[in-house]
Amino acid sequence: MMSQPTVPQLFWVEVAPFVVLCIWALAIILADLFLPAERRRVALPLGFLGVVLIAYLSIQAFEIPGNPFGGMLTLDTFAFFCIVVILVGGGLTILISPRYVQREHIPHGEYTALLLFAMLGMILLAVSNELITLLLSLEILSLSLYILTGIERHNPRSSEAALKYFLLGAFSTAFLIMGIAFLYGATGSTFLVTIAERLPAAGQQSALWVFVGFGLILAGFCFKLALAPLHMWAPDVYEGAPTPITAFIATGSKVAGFAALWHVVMSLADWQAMTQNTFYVLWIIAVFSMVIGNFAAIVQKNIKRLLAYSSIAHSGYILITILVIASVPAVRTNATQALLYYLMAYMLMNLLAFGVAIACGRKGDSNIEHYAGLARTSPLLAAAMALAMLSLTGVPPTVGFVGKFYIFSAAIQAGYLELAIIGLLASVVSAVYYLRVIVVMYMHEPSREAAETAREPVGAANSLALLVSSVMIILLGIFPFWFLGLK
Amino acid sequence: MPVSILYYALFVIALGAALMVVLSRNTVYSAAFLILTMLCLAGIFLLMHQEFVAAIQVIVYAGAIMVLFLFVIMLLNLREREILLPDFRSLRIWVVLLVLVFFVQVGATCFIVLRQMRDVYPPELPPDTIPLIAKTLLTKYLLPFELVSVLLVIAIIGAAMIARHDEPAEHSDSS
Amino acid sequence: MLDYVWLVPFLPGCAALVIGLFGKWLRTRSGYVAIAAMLGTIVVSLGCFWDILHGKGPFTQHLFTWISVGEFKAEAALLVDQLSVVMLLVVSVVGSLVFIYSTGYMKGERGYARYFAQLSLFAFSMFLLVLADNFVLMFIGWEGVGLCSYLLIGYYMDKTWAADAGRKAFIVNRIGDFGFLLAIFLIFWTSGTLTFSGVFDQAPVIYKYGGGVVTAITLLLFMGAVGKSAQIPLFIWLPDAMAGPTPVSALIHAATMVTAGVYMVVRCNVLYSLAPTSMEIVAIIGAATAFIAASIGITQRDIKRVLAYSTISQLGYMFLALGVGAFAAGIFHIFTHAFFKGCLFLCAGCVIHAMAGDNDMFHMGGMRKQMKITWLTYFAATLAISGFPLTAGFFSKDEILWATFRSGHLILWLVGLVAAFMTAFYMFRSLFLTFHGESRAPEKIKAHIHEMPRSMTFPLVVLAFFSLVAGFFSIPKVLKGSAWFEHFLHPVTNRGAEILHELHVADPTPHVPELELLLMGASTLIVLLGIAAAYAVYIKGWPEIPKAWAQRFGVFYKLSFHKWWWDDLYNSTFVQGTIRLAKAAWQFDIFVIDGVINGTAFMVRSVASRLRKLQTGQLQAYGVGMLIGINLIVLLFLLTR
Amino acid sequence: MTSYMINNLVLSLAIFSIGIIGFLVKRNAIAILMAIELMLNAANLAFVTFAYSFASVDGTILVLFVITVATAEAAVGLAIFIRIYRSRGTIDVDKMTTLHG
Repeated sequence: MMSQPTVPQLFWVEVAPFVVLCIWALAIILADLFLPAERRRVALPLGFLGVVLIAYLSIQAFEIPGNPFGGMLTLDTFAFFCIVVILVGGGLTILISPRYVQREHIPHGEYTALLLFAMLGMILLAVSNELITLLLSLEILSLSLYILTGIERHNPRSSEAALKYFLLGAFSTAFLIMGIAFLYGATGSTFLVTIAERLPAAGQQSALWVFVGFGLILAGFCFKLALAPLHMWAPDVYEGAPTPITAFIATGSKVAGFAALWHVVMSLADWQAMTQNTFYVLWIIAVFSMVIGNFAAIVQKNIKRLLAYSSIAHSGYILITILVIASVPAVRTNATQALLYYLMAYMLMNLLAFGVAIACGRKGDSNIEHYAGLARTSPLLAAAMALAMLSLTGVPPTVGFVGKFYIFSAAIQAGYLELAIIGLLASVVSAVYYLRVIVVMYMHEPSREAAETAREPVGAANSLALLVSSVMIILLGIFPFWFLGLK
Repeated sequence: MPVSILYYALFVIALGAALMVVLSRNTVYSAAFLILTMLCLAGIFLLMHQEFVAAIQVIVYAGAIMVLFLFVIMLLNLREREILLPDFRSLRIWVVLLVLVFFVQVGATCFIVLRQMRDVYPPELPPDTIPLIAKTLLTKYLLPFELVSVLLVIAIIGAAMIARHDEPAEHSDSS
Repeated sequence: MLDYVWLVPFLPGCAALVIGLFGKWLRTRSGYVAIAAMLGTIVVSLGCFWDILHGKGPFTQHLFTWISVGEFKAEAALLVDQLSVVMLLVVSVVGSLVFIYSTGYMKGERGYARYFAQLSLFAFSMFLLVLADNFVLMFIGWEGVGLCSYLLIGYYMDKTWAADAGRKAFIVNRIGDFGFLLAIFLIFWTSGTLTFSGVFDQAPVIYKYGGGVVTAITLLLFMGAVGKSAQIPLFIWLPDAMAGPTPVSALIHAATMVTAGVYMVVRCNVLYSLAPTSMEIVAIIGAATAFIAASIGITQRDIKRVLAYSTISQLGYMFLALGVGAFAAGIFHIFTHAFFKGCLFLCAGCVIHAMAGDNDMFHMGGMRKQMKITWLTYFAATLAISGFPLTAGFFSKDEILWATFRSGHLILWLVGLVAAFMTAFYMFRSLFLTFHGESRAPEKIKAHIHEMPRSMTFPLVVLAFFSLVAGFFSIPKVLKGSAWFEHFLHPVTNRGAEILHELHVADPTPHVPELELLLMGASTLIVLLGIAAAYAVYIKGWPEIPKAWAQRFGVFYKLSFHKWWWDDLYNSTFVQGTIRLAKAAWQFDIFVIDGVINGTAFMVRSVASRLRKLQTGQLQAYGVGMLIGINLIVLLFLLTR
Repeated sequence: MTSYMINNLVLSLAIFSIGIIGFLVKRNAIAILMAIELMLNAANLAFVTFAYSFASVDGTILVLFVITVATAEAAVGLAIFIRIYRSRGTIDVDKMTTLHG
């Protein structure tokens, strides 16, 4: 009655990125133990080297699409793009870190290793095609981020953010696990492919469990992605966490989360019982996120909180593509393209903004008023920040505009004209607070803090990160096919 | 039937203990009731012939995790008596209502689904499942098995680093 | 030459990049880089014009596929046809002259290189807007010019009010852009494509004449145009935009960017022809803007604000032309307006320079003695804008008024006529106050007044020359001319009319040459009246008016006899009335538009602070929020099953 | 004969709900973590029940993974609590409202 399980056949090249990433992170921890104290800051450059190596290995691994570990992972084109985005994000995060890590006395080795572990979780999340692997990847990612959030041990705000993030995260994970249990109970499998196969048969008896299970899993993802009714942790955690980690939480974990959500939705969406009506939940969540995110951002005084709310709104925009993918199969390809492109765009814009915030912030202090007159004292930083804000607003020819255009046109093709209109209105509202940052930087008298910023060197790595992301924001805005034509 | 009597006894005790975890004001008592809940659940697992999970439940959960909890409770010397949130005095009814909504809607689906399944009998498991579990774990579930080790490594590194006392030497090495 | 049209946006784009990157090293040489690029664009534009003139167009150049979503593709493609080539010429010529002028005007200013980088970026965006072959690319140019405009408005960042001006401009324009984007999405939704040719070819098939969809699309497009071209009710940002350097006002806020809305409507004339309601609204808003802005212009003291209101008013004329279906006339007015308004602004720049930065006309006077060239060019341009016979403005404005009359909009024609009177009055008022009479400047500044260097006067002379003669491109048939301009644009601007003709909804009105001549005479008369009134008030001074009338114009002697009547009429109806109207318009502006914007902002803010109160920082409050969300998700899943 | 399933699932959901209530009304961070452990245990019970109904060892194995997740979370969580206790002298979540707005 039960077949003897066999050892899944493994190709080294297919699993190399994951294995090497893991070993690399451990090696950095070990090296940190044995290195003398003054040499320990080599960890971050080593970490960057690791990211480059993984990028190379990933390209190798994705040469041929495959399903290592008996179908638990799936190395398809979609995952490839997500991994590219994650690696770019991770690389840029490491680049913007050194001065912050130095300034706040964060242990280099642990910081880098945990960052790499978090990236491992993200990459696995993007390729996992099985619910338990997905859960474990999510946990690898989340635990690393909980710890990284609280890594500024001398800063009580950092610990408080870690506490909130951890408790609420564990709370949402419990729902996610319950959801997996119900999905398993309805279909008898945790492999998404098998679930999709068994749904029509199982659906007759236990359709309700599929819905409950999917609903709970969706709720878990909504937490990770900071989508509207489950977004409330985000501003507090973003404010309290070390700024490079905030950037990483805001970008990487969202990219990975959306990738995983895409996999789950794709396995369920073709099931007969899932009509277009079913996914109106996503419609409501998207609208909530866009409205709440954009409105609440207007009254924020802290740049990190502002970006937190803006990231909630952007999650709402991105969720539109998931809605389209789930409910209108005809537009699925376009919407997937829109999703991938927007994830890249979102990553670049946010990392640029946070990169400038790190260069300007002193001791975790990031009041918008401190950016006053930055254009006079450090014009390049101000220009970079302005570019990020314009791109977030969606002004052409930046990636932000092209990304929004992709998303809204996919929505229109799918017949969600009203969503496109709401999204557009929301982005008109968003112009108010993004613009405020620009106005403060360009048209106010320089503040004491801005003058101090000008005296401090930005640092070579951070400058490189800012340059790369600025150039990419403009170039990918003018030539979007460069990214979408990668594969 | 003694088995069903035993089952219902475990059911009631588990439920009561779970309630007491929330209701008891002393954190140590809460932990003890949590252990009791876990033991009852292990008993229920045993009744379903899931001996391995039951064993793990007792050894790892009740034995290891809860000891860790108790250890931390003692370490932090939490003498102050746990009181419920003051803000939630008035909101408690809403909290209970929300949870009831959750319970009712998910529970109702279980009733509806299972009513259609009346005739389905659980198939028999092979008598000796542990070798099969071991084999499946290391073949089909090899990847999650490895990932779990990564997860534990992260937890260890993180816990050690966050909870570590700040030594005076640390300031000098990072400056 | 058509194959090289990509050079037109490319050259200023490169200049912007080079100056942006190496501005510190280039310093004053950055001006020459920018000018060289602009001169290059003139050459290419002329070449394109030559080819189009010889029947080679319309020509589309595909650069690359910019966005492709499934079967829908947004190409980065440039379209050269009669319409775009005219705009190319205007932008490149006026642009080059303003660039040259700027080297003198901005000499010694901080951020010289930055200024030229932004100006080149503006030229790049404007060319992109004009040459775009689809709505998306046009929108990019549209946003680009907007962005450069805000950057340049905020150029003097020391002035705190410049910040508010820039911000106001940005938000007002975002409202317009929202409409534009929505229109783009609606077009895409209904037609599945966004290229101009694709949409316009399909338009008669997919859009019912006067149908709701096409009306919505055109109104939304017009919303974008209203924002960008500063029409009622979104015109508030333009006068404030005068905070920027004067050459910027000349180029962006007078000659080119603000006409983008007009250009866009003409580009979409097929759609507008299918939506008579929208046309009517365009015409009414255009006429109302022309009138109200002119009436506000009469009472302004700041020379740049007078010119700003006159720009708004002239843009109103253009929209009036479009609204009554005279698309070619609208473009012709863009063409002539670019020259005389550019000239006026540059002259104003010279004057302000001479006055050491003082804009107030009541501090000026008598400057014609020291600034001969400026005075003469300002005079020429003033004649043109007032519509003095045989100047450029005469032909273009007259064509608009005639078209309005002919299409049966008698009231709008009257409004336009009154606005023409006011235009003549306030423009000559500014001329007289600035250049004639006795100097009212403080001694220290009086000594400082001098003619500007050649780099600044040369563009004035060129522009003044064009202001006088540009009208001869399109002498109406009734004056034995060929109406060449209209003829040239005919393939583009007449497509809407052709479609209407095919649909048998248009009824061509008979052409009555005598009537046209009569109307021309009427408008000439009213312009002369306006000039005379200004002369009487500001040169002769009020008490001597009767004598002046009697001596200079025998014809008006009888009129002057009724001094009390004229006096009363002027005082009680005209002066008071205008002032009241201007005030009312301002009130409308401040209380209604600002009120709406501020009110919305207030509402948003109060919602936001309420949202903020929810964010107590208390862990379990967030947990309750999460539980509500989870319940909602599961419940909705179960309900919608 | 599905009564074992309905009983188990009801018990599982009941314990899960009690866990939610515990999460929402407790003040002590450790007690909150214990409430989360309750929820995870409830999920385990559901897993085991389903595994039993399919007579498959997969469900059993899934439970092992969930238990490990709970372990790792507990370790990290308790470490964070210790850190907070050191800096503030309390792990009362009601007092952790520095970040808000």
